[in-house]
Amino acid sequence: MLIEGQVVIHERLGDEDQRLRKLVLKGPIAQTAKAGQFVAIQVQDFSISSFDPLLRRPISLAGISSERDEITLLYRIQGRGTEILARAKCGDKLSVMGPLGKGFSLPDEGELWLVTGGIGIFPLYPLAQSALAQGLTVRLFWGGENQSFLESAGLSSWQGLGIPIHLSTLDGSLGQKGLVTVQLKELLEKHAISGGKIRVATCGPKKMMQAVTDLCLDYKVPVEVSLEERMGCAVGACLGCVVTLTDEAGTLIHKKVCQDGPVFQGEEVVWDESC
Amino acid sequence: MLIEGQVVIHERLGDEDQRLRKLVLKGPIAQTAKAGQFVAIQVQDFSISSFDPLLRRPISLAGISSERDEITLLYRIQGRGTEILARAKCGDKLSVMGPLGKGFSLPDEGELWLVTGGIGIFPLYPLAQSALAQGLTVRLFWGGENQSFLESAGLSSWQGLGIPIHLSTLDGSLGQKGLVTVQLKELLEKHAISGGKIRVATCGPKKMMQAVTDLCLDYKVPVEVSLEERMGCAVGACLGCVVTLTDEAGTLIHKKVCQDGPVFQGEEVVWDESC
Amino acid sequence: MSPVDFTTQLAGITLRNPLLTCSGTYGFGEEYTAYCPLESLGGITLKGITPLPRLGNPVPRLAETPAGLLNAVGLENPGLDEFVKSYLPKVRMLPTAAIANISGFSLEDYVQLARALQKDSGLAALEVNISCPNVKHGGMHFGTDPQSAQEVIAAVKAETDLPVIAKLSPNVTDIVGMARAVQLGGADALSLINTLLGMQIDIHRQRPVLANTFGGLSGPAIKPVAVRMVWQVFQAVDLPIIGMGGITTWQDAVEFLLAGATVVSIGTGNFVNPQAPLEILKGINDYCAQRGFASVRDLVGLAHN
Amino acid sequence: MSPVDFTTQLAGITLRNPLLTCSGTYGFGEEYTAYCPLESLGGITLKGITPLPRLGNPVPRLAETPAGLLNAVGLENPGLDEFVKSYLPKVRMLPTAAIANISGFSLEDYVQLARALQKDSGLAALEVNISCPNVKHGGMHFGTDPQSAQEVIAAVKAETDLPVIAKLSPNVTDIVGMARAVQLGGADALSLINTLLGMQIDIHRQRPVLANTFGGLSGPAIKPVAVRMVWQVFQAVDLPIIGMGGITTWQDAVEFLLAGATVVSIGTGNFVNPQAPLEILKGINDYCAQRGFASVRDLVGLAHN
Ligand SMILES: Cc1cc2nc3c(=O)[nH]c(=O)nc-3n(C[C@H](O)[C@H](O)[C@H](O)COP(=O)(O)OP(=O)(O)OC[C@H]3O[C@@H](n4cnc5c(N)ncnc54)[C@H](O)[C@@H]3O)c2cc1C
Ligand SMILES: Cc1cc2nc3c(=O)[nH]c(=O)nc-3n(C[C@H](O)[C@H](O)[C@H](O)COP(=O)(O)OP(=O)(O)OC[C@H]3O[C@@H](n4cnc5c(N)ncnc54)[C@H](O)[C@@H]3O)c2cc1C
Ligand SMILES: Cc1cc2nc3c(=O)[nH]c(=O)nc-3n(C[C@H](O)[C@H](O)[C@H](O)COP(=O)(O)O)c2cc1C
Ligand SMILES: Cc1cc2nc3c(=O)[nH]c(=O)nc-3n(C[C@H](O)[C@H](O)[C@H](O)COP(=O)(O)O)c2cc1C
Ligand code: FES
Ligand code: FES
Repeated sequence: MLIEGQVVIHERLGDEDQRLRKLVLKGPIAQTAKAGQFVAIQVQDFSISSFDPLLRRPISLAGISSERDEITLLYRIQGRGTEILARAKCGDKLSVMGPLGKGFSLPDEGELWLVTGGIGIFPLYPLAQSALAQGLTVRLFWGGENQSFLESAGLSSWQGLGIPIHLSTLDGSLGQKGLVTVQLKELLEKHAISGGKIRVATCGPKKMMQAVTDLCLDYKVPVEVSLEERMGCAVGACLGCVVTLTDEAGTLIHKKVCQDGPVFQGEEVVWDESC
Repeated sequence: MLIEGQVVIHERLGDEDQRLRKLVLKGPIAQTAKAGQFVAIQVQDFSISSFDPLLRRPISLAGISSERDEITLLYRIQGRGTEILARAKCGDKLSVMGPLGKGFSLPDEGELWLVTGGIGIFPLYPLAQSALAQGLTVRLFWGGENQSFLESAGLSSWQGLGIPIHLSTLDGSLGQKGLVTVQLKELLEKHAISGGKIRVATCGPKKMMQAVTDLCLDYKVPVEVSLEERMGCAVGACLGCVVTLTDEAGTLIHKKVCQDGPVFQGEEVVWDESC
Repeated sequence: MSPVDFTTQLAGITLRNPLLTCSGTYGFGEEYTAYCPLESLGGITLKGITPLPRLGNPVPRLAETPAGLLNAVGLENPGLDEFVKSYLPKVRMLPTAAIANISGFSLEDYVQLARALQKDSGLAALEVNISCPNVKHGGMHFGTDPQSAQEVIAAVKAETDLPVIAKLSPNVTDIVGMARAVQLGGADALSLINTLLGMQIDIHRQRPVLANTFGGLSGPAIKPVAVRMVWQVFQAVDLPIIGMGGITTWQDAVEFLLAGATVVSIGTGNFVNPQAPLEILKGINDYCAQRGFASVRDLVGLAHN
Repeated sequence: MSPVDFTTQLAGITLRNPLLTCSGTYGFGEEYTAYCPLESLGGITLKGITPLPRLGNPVPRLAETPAGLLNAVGLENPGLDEFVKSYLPKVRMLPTAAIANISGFSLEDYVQLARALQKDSGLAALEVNISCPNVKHGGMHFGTDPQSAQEVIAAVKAETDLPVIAKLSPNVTDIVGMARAVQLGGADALSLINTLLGMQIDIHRQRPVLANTFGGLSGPAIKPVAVRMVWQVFQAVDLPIIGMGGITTWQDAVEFLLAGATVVSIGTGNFVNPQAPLEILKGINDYCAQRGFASVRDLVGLAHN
């Protein structure tokens, strides 16, 4: 659907250095949304008719509250579009298309492991919420630059969920020093022995997701990955956002991040060609 | 000069129907400005890098306060650019070039008659102030759509100057019904008999200025007119804003509204070709 | 005030209204239905097809430019057979006119596509894309050489009983010459314009942004060029014109109609505002009603008077 | 960190830095001095001149478009004699290199202009505008036909001892072919690009906005087309390129350098930000310094590697 979402909250998230923002918009998108889906948002108030920047920006749903008719977007100021978006004031109306794409799927039982790096964490929170509501066990592996980043990007909210959290930072300022995949591997190893039923959902830098997928394939754990690509239409009409996958027959095919994704089965992704 | 003028006041002027705004900007432009000059203003806060709309908008100086380092712009929301401008909030910074062009000149003695229609009134207020400060007698002829317009566009400020004011409205709701030139002609006729020394300054719709110029020529009264043209550079470099004039030898020549004007001697203007 | 008449004749087909969507920006008709009901459109132009399936170019395929969009999709499409088998049955059921867009790398390609697509396919017309700038071999050739353009159109025309629309490239010195050539070839209508060839460089990576280096520029940025070409061709060539290139608002659409387009088509504008077609229809309606035009047809070419 | 070397060689002239301003957007050098000191520029290109004085087109001459500007000034200029008499003495005194821009309606016009402007005039070079799209007769012709372009450049080259820069029109099917032609004619450098031919219609008046109907499109909107042409010509033709078309920020300037321009030129960008040249120089400097480029020359064409 297309809504004129009214800005309810728009604030800095954590340290200003991290350039993160939290944007809460009022509108009926929440009613039908699920974790892993995204919106395509126009970065200027719709009452300003400017065609520069021209395109909407894809941002994941980081919070879905159907009771309050609100969605939460968490984003990093990256370039021109997000810089302009960051100037939206409470009461401004932003044109938002969504919910778009297909979200993550939840296993019927067992454990859901969330593995993420950087701001790839954002779409995972509503996923954790749904999984917990459904009685699943949830575990988080999260790697970031440093302590300031992890704290800015919402660590305390995650701690509030009461799930096991495995942190890592590049500089060792919080959690283990190094990559998130080190701890993931350790725990996959343990569980391979104990034989617990696990599914992994991952979102973050491409290299990380590729490594996570490789590990999961090694340990025969199903993994869903959330991909990014530049978008035109955001509904599957322009073929701008394709990723290369292999189908069951092993043939290379294209699927659209906006419509068929952004979540795909890890084993299908042809990493060096996609994104 | 080029300044980042900070928005000090930005408010509706009178009836919302009239779509008029008052914008006061802080910055050193006032120091060197005189009545009849204008600025070229970027309509969005300079921190938003958008090239649509691309060009600056020319707006006359409607108030010049060198003590407070402030200029006042009065404008009508006309199209896209002024609509976006109207969204600037107190504290926003707008990029402003100015003061631009050559202003009105003041006679050494005698009477200065201001003849104007619609929002052509805006640049005349600082002119009246300067003239009064210099001890000249000032008289205003002002025609507008209706009472609501005249009151919205600042009638009470003008009344505060304590000068004779001749109003006319198209619907007769205030002053005389009809065109401003009717009263002008009556008074010119009277003065032609009494022989007082008069200069006329006019700004407003082209047709009105042409009629005013014709009357002034009839009565041998010098008249300065303030012209408008679409602008590119606003400094005389692009030749976008030319008007056709006749020089002393009667040859058709072009002058630039932005640099040579916007104020020209009425008798020089070739009306059917300019603007 | 009686309602404004929107029905439009184009190359022998009757359209509900003079509003289409552009090839390559509206998929095969199913993607935008949640935002814009197809029955509100005069018709849609389908994504370009080629004889064989194509995966198109690698990503990135898109780059945003000032008021514009560069795309280098590279004609990704399921190919003729799959189109006929899997897409055409659905396309036939669409509640609006569907125009197929065909592309080729040789005269034979065009002939093969035209032969397979006849009136009984349920399509309303064939738009012949002789202008896609993204494909490295061929493509550009037909669209920039009048002689080849004429031949392609004549060949297509000989093979199909569907009305044939020639879609022209703006990347030419003489658009009127191209239009005359395809008229000689037998075109029933013209689509103006395809994208301008452009590119963008990523100054951080010091490489072209698009994997394909070059892409086609669309969107509001190119509107002045598109309006100019519609204007020139309207003056010189007696064929109905489908105007496109940057149409995003109803004012844009009216501008194209006044310039001489019988029909207008929305491409990149859909990405900006997926309800653009609806807003444009309403805007045209109000524009006509307020000025006393009984029919949208009365606007066509009016700015030439 | 040692300072970045900005000196640039172009067609035998040494420029303080690779930043010029475009013909027609910077008058004869005196208009912008309050915003941008001329000694900070590599040079300025003067408003185009013709043998006889011209009043140019009626107003409106300008129309704003999405991220672009249409102009139809129509080569208003004082004419050769008045230029030599009243402007040249001042131009000689300018604290930066001055390039004259010459336009004509016949080969003889160009010859006459070139003959009058030699090294002893104090000019740094002649830019030959074979591309102004605003003039109804001629103008367009030289700029879109390779043969004529070559002849004009050869004729100019034969008459003057100044370096000759050929300024090409983007309104052609094959920009590389045009570049090759003027190289054969003896051009010492190329200016790429002039404006794209466009127009706008006022939907209220139902008439073209510009009195001249057509105008030249400049500004950020055309940047992707300009970068593409610079890229293509850099690959195919061994002549230094002055890149222009939409440069407004330092990022734009770097984009043109990476695409293959030896020098960049700011036109419409000055209108948007009269201090654009200063900001661009600072930006290029920081870009080079941060990435360890000792000279701006190291950036030229780098994105081709
Ligand atoms: C499905 C999806 C979900 C996303 N969710 C989030 C999120 O929740 N939080 C967040 O901070 N970011 C998210 N992103 C990335 C976000 O879309 C980009 O950071 C943003 O578009 C950058 O725009 P810009 O104008 O600031 O940057 P610029 O670099 O100036 O953008 C220029 C162009 O590149 C595109 N672009 C730039 N970076 C990306 C990117 N990483 N992916 C896709 N297109 C890009 C822009 O859309 C634009 O068209 C998501 C991207 C996708 C595809
Ligand atoms: C010297 C001068 C002084 C002016 N002073 C004032 C003033 O004090 N108050 C006020 O309300 N208006 C003034 N104007 C008119 C004002 O510039 C236009 O109303 C404004 O540019 C409209 O911009 P827009 O984007 O809202 O309208 P649009 O119509 O969308 O503008 C489109 C383009 O047309 C140009 N344009 C539109 N109308 C005019 C016009 N009348 N004159 C010149 N260019 C125009 C714009 O600059 C822009 O490039 C002045 C104009 C000039 C030339
Ligand atoms: C993503 C994308 C894909 C396109 N694919 C095709 C195509 O397959 N065939 C074709 O003839 N034109 C194609 N075009 C060109 C459009 O149909 C249209 O001519 C052009 O974009 C100008 O219109 P616009 O500015 O409204 O988008 C494509 C354009 C875009 C943006
Ligand atoms: C108002 C205006 C006048 C111009 N006059 C000339 C001219 O006299 N001679 C010429 O060769 N180019 C002329 N041009 C073209 C510019 O020099 C330049 O090639 C073009 O505008 C593209 O650069 P830009 O996008 O940076 O403006 C003119 C451009 C503008 C906007
Ligand atoms: S963005 Fe258009 S298909 Fe995905
Ligand atoms: S606006 Fe450029 S000369 Fe006046």
